[in-house]
Amino acid sequence: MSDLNAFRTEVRDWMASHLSGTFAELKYRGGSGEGDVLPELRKEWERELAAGRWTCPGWPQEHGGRGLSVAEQVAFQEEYSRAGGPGRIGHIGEGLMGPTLIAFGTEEQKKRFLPGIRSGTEFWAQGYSEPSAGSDFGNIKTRARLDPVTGDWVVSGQKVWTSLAHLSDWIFVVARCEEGSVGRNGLIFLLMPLAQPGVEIHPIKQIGGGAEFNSVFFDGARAKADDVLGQPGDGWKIAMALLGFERGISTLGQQMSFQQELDLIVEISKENGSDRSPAIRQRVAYAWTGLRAMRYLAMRVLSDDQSPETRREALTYKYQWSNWHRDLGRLAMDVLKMDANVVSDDPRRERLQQMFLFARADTIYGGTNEIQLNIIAEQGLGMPREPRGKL
Amino acid sequence: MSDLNAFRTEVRDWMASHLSGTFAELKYRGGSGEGDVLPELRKEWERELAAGRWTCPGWPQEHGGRGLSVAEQVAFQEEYSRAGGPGRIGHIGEGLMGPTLIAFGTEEQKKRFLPGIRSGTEFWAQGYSEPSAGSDFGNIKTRARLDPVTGDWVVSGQKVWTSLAHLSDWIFVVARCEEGSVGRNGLIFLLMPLAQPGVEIHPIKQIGGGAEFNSVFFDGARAKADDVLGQPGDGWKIAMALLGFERGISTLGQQMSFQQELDLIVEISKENGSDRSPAIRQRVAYAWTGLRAMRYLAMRVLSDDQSPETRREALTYKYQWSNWHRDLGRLAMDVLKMDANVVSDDPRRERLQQMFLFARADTIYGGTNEIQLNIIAEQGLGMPREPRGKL
Amino acid sequence: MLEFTPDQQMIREEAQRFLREQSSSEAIRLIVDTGASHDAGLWASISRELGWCAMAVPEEFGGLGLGATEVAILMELTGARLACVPFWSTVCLAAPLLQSAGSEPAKAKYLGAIAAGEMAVTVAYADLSVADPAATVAVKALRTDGGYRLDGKVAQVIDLEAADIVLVPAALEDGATALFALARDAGQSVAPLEVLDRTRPVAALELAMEVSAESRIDEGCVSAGQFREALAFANLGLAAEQLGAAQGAHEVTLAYIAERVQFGRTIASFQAIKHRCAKLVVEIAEARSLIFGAAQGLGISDAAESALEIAGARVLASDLQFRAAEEAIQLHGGVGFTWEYDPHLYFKRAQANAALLGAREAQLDRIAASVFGDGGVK
Amino acid sequence: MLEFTPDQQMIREEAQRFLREQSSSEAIRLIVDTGASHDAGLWASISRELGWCAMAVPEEFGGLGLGATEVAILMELTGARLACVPFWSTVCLAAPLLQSAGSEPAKAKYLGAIAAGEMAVTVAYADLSVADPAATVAVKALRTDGGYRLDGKVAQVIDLEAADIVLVPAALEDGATALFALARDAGQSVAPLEVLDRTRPVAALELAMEVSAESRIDEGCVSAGQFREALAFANLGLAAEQLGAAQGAHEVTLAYIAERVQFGRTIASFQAIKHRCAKLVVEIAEARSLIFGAAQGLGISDAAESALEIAGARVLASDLQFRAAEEAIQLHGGVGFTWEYDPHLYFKRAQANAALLGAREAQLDRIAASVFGDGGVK
Repeated sequence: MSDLNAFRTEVRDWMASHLSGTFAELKYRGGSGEGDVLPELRKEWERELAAGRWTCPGWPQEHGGRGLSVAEQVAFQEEYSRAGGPGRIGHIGEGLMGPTLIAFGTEEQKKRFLPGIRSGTEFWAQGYSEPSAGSDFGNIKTRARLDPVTGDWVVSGQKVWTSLAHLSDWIFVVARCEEGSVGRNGLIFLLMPLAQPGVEIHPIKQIGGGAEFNSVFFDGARAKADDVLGQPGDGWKIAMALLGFERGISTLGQQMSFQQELDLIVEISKENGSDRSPAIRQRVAYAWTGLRAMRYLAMRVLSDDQSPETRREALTYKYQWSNWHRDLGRLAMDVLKMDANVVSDDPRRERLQQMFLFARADTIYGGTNEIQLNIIAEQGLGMPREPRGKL
Repeated sequence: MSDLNAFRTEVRDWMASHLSGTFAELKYRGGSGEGDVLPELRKEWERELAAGRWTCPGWPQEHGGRGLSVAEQVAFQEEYSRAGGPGRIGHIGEGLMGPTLIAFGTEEQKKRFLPGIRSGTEFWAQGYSEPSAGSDFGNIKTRARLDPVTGDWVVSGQKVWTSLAHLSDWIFVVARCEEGSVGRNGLIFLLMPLAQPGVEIHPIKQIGGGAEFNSVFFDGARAKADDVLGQPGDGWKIAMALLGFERGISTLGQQMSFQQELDLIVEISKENGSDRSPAIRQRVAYAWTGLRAMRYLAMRVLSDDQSPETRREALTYKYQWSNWHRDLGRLAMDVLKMDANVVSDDPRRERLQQMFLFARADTIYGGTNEIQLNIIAEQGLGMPREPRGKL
Repeated sequence: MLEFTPDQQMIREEAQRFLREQSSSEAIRLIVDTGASHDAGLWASISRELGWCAMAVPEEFGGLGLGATEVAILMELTGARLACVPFWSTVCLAAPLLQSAGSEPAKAKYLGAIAAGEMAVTVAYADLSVADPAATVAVKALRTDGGYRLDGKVAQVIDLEAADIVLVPAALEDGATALFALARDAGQSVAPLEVLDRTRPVAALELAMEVSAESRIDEGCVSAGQFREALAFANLGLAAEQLGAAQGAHEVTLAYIAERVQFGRTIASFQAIKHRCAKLVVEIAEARSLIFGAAQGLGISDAAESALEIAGARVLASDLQFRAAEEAIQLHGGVGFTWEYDPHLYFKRAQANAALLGAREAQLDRIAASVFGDGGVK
Repeated sequence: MLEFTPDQQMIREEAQRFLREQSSSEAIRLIVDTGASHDAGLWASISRELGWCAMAVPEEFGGLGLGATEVAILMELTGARLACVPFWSTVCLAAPLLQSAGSEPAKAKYLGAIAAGEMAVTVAYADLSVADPAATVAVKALRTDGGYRLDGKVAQVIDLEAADIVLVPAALEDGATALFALARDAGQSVAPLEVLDRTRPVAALELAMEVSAESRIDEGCVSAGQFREALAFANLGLAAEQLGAAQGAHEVTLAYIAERVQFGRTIASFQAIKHRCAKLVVEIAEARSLIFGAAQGLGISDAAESALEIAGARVLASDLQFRAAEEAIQLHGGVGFTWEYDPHLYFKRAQANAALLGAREAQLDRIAASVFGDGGVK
């Protein structure tokens, strides 16, 4: 316990001395709906983190990480968020691509890609969703054709909802490599540079005016033979493993940012008198309760607990945080009353407005509410599967 | 308008002078969850109503009714309820069987059955639901076999949720008369006396302790050849028409009784201090709002309005009142606090407790919430039909 | 019973057809993306050619002398298409105030111009977020030789840029409230605000100016009762707009999910989705019934009773509008939160509307005060 | 992180197995239909053979010295089966009060007997419906020569008939609160009440009697803080019971709809039903996490913080229990509201529990007072 406290102090001190000067501007930025703000400074910040060995702290030491325990990683995330650490542009590389490479990559691939992620010099985007596939991952239509001369894979198709593609260097792409294959079969997992002919990136303007997401069009773009992860046909298996890495330690850091939002709401409500409304008070108390419950649920999920209750209830985490957050957005606006509608240069209001709007995406991306409930019912409760149609 | 006021006065005066003496005990009784209380006195009350020509006031004059307009029928229902008029044991005869006989019966059938309904001397029960059919009306399994000698129909099977069968003289039964028929085809609509060999009535004890509903077992019971309504095979058509009569004028009377319940809740909350709770106040105000909205919806539905909005929204009425009522039950209990759990001889508390419990049935019988939502989605919005399974 | 007359039905059908053509998604986006104050062409058609602004103006002032029901019908339909016109501000906010508190010459002048479709008018209430926006006044009126000196700042005035005239309630030295009508070209400071709901512009108004005695248009100060009467109409119109916007968002959603395929089926074929859509119909039915029931009774039934019904209608309509808009985003899936698709426009309007003229809690408090007969508990 | 120890896991599994066998639907109905005060055989097994009552009693008094987590585990499981035993009253309501406010001899005597499984104890709080039931005292204690004279009436005492001892908080002449322990055979007037939730009997208690000085068992009056400490435990136990009852109702429902066929499909195959069942899992996950998180922190974390978490747990658990029970009735369809099927038992318990020790609003008020740091707004 005291070691952990010492560790927390270390993180706190580092953040206090480094998230200052030119970086001070980044405090609390780059969160919900702000994925694309201040990109250059945030990339610099990634290098600053790397210099302090605070990128990828959960990775094994052999790959440049610190090999932190789960409890230490949680502590890091919490202190990072508490200090106002900005949204991480390197998140996909650090949290998804890295662990996947470590699990499935060849030695050569690890050597080529891990250092760029760790040093904050190469940024990754993900190429999962497609326009006609939505949450239906088995319906992927992007094709990868083997060029028999070079051994390269030639890719054509479209990916959507690739976050920060326009700020990234590499993208991993799940594509169909066997002509005529359907569903989970015949998929390949490719690592592709974004800066090449045949790749076009179109930002998607969002509800809040920002453009964190993109459509990425592939028209004869190439992945080198060496840049296949696993074997052709392993795409589904690798993609599923990678999705598993998504539920992780970062949730507790996210909760710190939720707590900050709740604190802001309380602060503003005291200023504008909303704190005298019984209904607002009850809603704030209910939000506090939900956040506390989420915290303990995350702690259960991060434990090694293999009880049927915990395994089943772990399935609810995405649904819980996203819907809690969505409700918080509405509460924030109700506290702001008519000011909610007006853009101002009060950064607190701006943050809550962006949060309110972007939280609408929380219940959609990464598996919609509806998909989550299907999963809970089918995998958690063993209820009958939803039949697939024939359209 | 002034004619209607005069009519209201007439009803009010009649109720005041007749719902007194021995009948005073019936005031406000026989409502939600109390369908089976004080049966003999309530049958006498039916005859008292009949003597005043207040049974079947909406029937045509030629059949013994008063031929009242819709507005007058509404006024009657409202004044009846306002005066504390008890739940009507004759309801199924007056509201369902009578109109169906008038629409589908032969002259001879009308002559035989309508007078008993009108005079409050013959009471009817309905035989729709079956244990394995539930809301699935096409799945009826009760069989009717023609006795070639007598021309009678010999009935075997089981009906459930037949309200007040143990207090009734006759029952109408939808049964399968064509061997091997499925779904809507091959059904017959039979009128059968309950007091005969081969009919057994088992009361079903309910959540509140009462037994308004019954299971009725048929084992070789008989319907006379003359007691088939329409032709063999018309069962579905007649049953559907009869269900249509269920949504009717009586809803506005029901709303008066809802208003009384809401008034009781307000009264008790002032006595026990719940009226100082902001949450209770908001919920009471919300209940008031919902009741007002229901009132105007009923008025739209009772109009001749054929606009697509009104036709679609008419489908929501059952869902609306039953869920509103269910919520009201919970509100009543929250107002009573710990007293909600304790049976007392305060008739107000008793009424609210029975209402709370029995309102749980409101969202189930006569088409569950789930069926109602299917109907609204499919018939009201034209969304795809729910596929039938093969179990 | 409760149904539209054949005339009302006709008004409804024609307005619906007109708005579907003229206030299309493309037309709205032109306003949203350029930051224009309103769709001037659409407004000209509505006010001048179709005479919608004349609907509830008494015949003596050149109006049609129809009632709240006709206005609610039109508000519902403009809401359904998020029509970018100063219709609510002119017809529901300003005209009823002129009617209840204006002097006879002012009525003749301004109601006449409104009825003729020649004038957009708004009201600069100090705080539109509360159930009684007339309870506080942000502008002071000081009598001068030639008229009055007006000083003050109003944080948010709806449709201010589009308005030809702004009505300003102002506190006289004795505390009574006077009403001024100021032409929009007469030297006020108007600061358009950047708002989330770009379909209904808002601006701040700052006054530090001398105005003529003729600018004052009330008939011997405005009473709380006169404000209340005017605001009942504004609330009713807003509730109808909310109903319409909910219906509009729902229709956009139904059309999308009937086409969009997931897992080899249309989204509309999933029962959980069907039930949620059906529940919206239930809420629409409730809100519509109460709104048009209240509209039919307004001015006929007891005024206090009508006000409660309208308060209830606002609660139902605000809940409904938000839910319909949030379901629109959710059921559109990935494209639901993009700028390109329409759900976010409905969503932002839903949030903005819910905060107007008393949020949910305040409306329910009013009803509770009456139902409990205790004037509200503090 | 947060998980059960292997010992806790074992306690849980064994208790679950035991209760499934011993507190079957048939066993419960025997109590419900006969009006017995409790299931004496089950209580004997639980208290004497299995030693569940010893769980949280300190070792010095013959207990196992385990903590809130073990008790919450057992409360969850007794809740799941609606076990008709005075377990909550003895272990969560009375024992913690003895522990926090009892004199050393009283602790030795009563906690010892509880731990040994020889005694059921309850507390006669004046009003169990409020968040602070110790704020009012219904019984007066007048000092007499030989001891005290107790006078007063307590409207509802839970498990009074089943209890061997009832603890009575009583007001002394100087306004301080003393605590008396009365054997149940000593001439109080006990009036069993007819209640809707027959799985947990309630009786009224009337006192007009002389008691010995030894009956008084507090260590120099009971402070508000001592009551608070005891009541935190009672609330936590109740929340765990509510969670369990929700889980129990949900399991009954899932089993039914997996078998019951409508329109040629099991009810469980309808997506709208699946989603509603899944949402219950979400709520169960929330409540369980907060309950066991709070249990693990109780006595370790800051007491005020723990009390808030427990208040929040009660809110989640009350909402959850009601929803699970109401869905049980609804999804059972026609048989859901019959006496014969179990959903109504869960439903009545849900209503009764929600009213205990502070309803939803009161719990949230407490949390708000802390979050806003203003001690509550009146």
